[in-house]
Amino acid sequence: MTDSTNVVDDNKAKVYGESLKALPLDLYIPPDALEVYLDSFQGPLDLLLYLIRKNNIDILDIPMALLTIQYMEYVEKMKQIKLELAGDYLLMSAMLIEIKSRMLLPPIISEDDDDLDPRAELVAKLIEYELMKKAAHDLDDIPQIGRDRLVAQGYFKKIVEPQSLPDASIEDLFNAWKNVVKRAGQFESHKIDRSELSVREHMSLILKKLASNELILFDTFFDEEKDPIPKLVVCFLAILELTKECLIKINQQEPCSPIYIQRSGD
Amino acid sequence: MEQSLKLKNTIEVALLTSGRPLNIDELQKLFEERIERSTIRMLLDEIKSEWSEKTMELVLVANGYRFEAKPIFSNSLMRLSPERVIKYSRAVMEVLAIIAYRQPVTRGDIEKIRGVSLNPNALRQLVEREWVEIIGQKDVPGRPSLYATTKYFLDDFGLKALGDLPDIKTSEEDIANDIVASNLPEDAND
Amino acid sequence: MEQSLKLKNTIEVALLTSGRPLNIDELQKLFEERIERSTIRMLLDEIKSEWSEKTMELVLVANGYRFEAKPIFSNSLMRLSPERVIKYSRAVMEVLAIIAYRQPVTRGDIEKIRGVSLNPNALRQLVEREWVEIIGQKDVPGRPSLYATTKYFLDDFGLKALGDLPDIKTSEEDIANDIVASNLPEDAND
Repeated sequence: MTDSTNVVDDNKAKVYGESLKALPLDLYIPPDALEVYLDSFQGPLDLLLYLIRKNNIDILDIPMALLTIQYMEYVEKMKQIKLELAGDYLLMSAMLIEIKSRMLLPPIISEDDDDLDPRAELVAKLIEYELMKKAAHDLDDIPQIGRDRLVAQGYFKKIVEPQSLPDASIEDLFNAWKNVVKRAGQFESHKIDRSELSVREHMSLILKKLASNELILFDTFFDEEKDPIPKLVVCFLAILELTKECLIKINQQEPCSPIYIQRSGD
Repeated sequence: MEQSLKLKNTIEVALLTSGRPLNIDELQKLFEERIERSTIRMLLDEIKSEWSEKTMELVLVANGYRFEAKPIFSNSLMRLSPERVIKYSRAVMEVLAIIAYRQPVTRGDIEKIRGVSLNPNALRQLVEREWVEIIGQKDVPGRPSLYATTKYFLDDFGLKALGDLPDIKTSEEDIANDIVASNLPEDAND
Repeated sequence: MEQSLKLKNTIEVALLTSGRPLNIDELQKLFEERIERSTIRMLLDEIKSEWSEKTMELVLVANGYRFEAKPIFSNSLMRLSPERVIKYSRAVMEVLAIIAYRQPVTRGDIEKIRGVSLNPNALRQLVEREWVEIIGQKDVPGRPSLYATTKYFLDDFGLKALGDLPDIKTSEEDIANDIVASNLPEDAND
């Protein structure tokens, strides 16, 4: 890849002791192809791995100046074509510059030898990501059911049961609820009694009723002649609760005019 | 002859794996080269007669051909059939319980109560079973769907109203007693 | 003899219609009378060898036995309904690989390894496909969900256990050499 180069002015960057005199030619891609090309990188690590390969860089001895320059070039190109540039790319720029500048400082004597090379963390990341890229590739090569292989699924006539029973009993349901409450560790706040359940049921019923109409007259939710008092109370509580949870709005143009109920947001 | 066997086998394997009936037009798509409809029909006849003494039979239904288990196996197969064997997972039952006791709730509400993100399958199973339905959207960013239980839920659990659901008590002792006694519907008609 | 043929045929027809792997416990349920596991195993062997010259093959995967179309038919079968074939993006496959090889992992772990924030769609696709599930929460602030692969993942990739996953190199130097030695991927050249 070193043959496909053209000269650049800035020759401060060194690769294995040799000045970098050129930027790779393949940075110059026809504009229409560029977007697709740059968009195909999975992220900053993917881009870095690409640059490392392209320059035949030893990953255990990364020339930070070179890598940073090239990385910035690509990121600049991505910005220019207004690619939806993830913040992750910019974050990586900052990290590269930071590593580069730390390498310019005289080495600090430390008891912990592992911390000496500022590049260590980046290298570890690159290697782990490379491993996972490989793994993804290998995984994709395995024949998959539905994509490469199919399983026998002949038909058979089901014998229709005269009466199908529910697959779950009310005990199951109650126990499931107890588990939830127990795990949540919030007995107090989840205490449900029957009257509250009736309210909840009416909340659902009222919302269902409101689904088809925009505005419904408040009074139509109450049938004072037919409904027993407890039901009227429950219905009223349901409306209050729905209002409190911001699920419905109660409207009245002026005092004593009709009251309307509607779903909030419609 | 070799070629014809290859065609026949390809048709057979397509019918065994497709999971739905296949018509002649579709079977033609199996092959790069154009195969006459009459050829395919002839091969289907051969497959049908070859299987006549075996476990499955090739049947022509409205939408095409399919392999069906012979009726003598129905009883055995029903013993395996998911409708009867599969029970709802703990996760699904918990989601149902949350919807029943806390309705109307959003997916986010359910996740908050359970403390885990929700496998979409759980809700799908309940909606497919028609125990749960979407009754609207909550007016918050993202307009999440609101879930509630259906009439079928009440029917299938033998409830007249949600108020008939078991009452949950405040004290943990009562819960413990309840689990032992599990006296459910009697006292629920007030 | 007659009896044994009936058992064998019942097992065969169950496997040809089930659409998912069946294990020995499930196959035992096919019969009212108790059939020894060893008997079922023997019958499975017979079925396997009887089909060896035919269109399908009996395969043992993580969740049990299933009939698969022989690989030589794959191309033809995929021609039948190409729109039903789900292909996942590179991003989704990377997320799957990280979960498979590094499980259990949190969303944050995945983001750290890939170096980019995760499109929630990638995880959702894998959960929808039932290749990945939440198995708990990590005991750190925020209690993030822990993801792991499912048994269906093993089944769909024809693996008996996670240990059957392709071996990836673990030594840093190997990878380092690899990165230098290997040429650029073809698709990155123009």
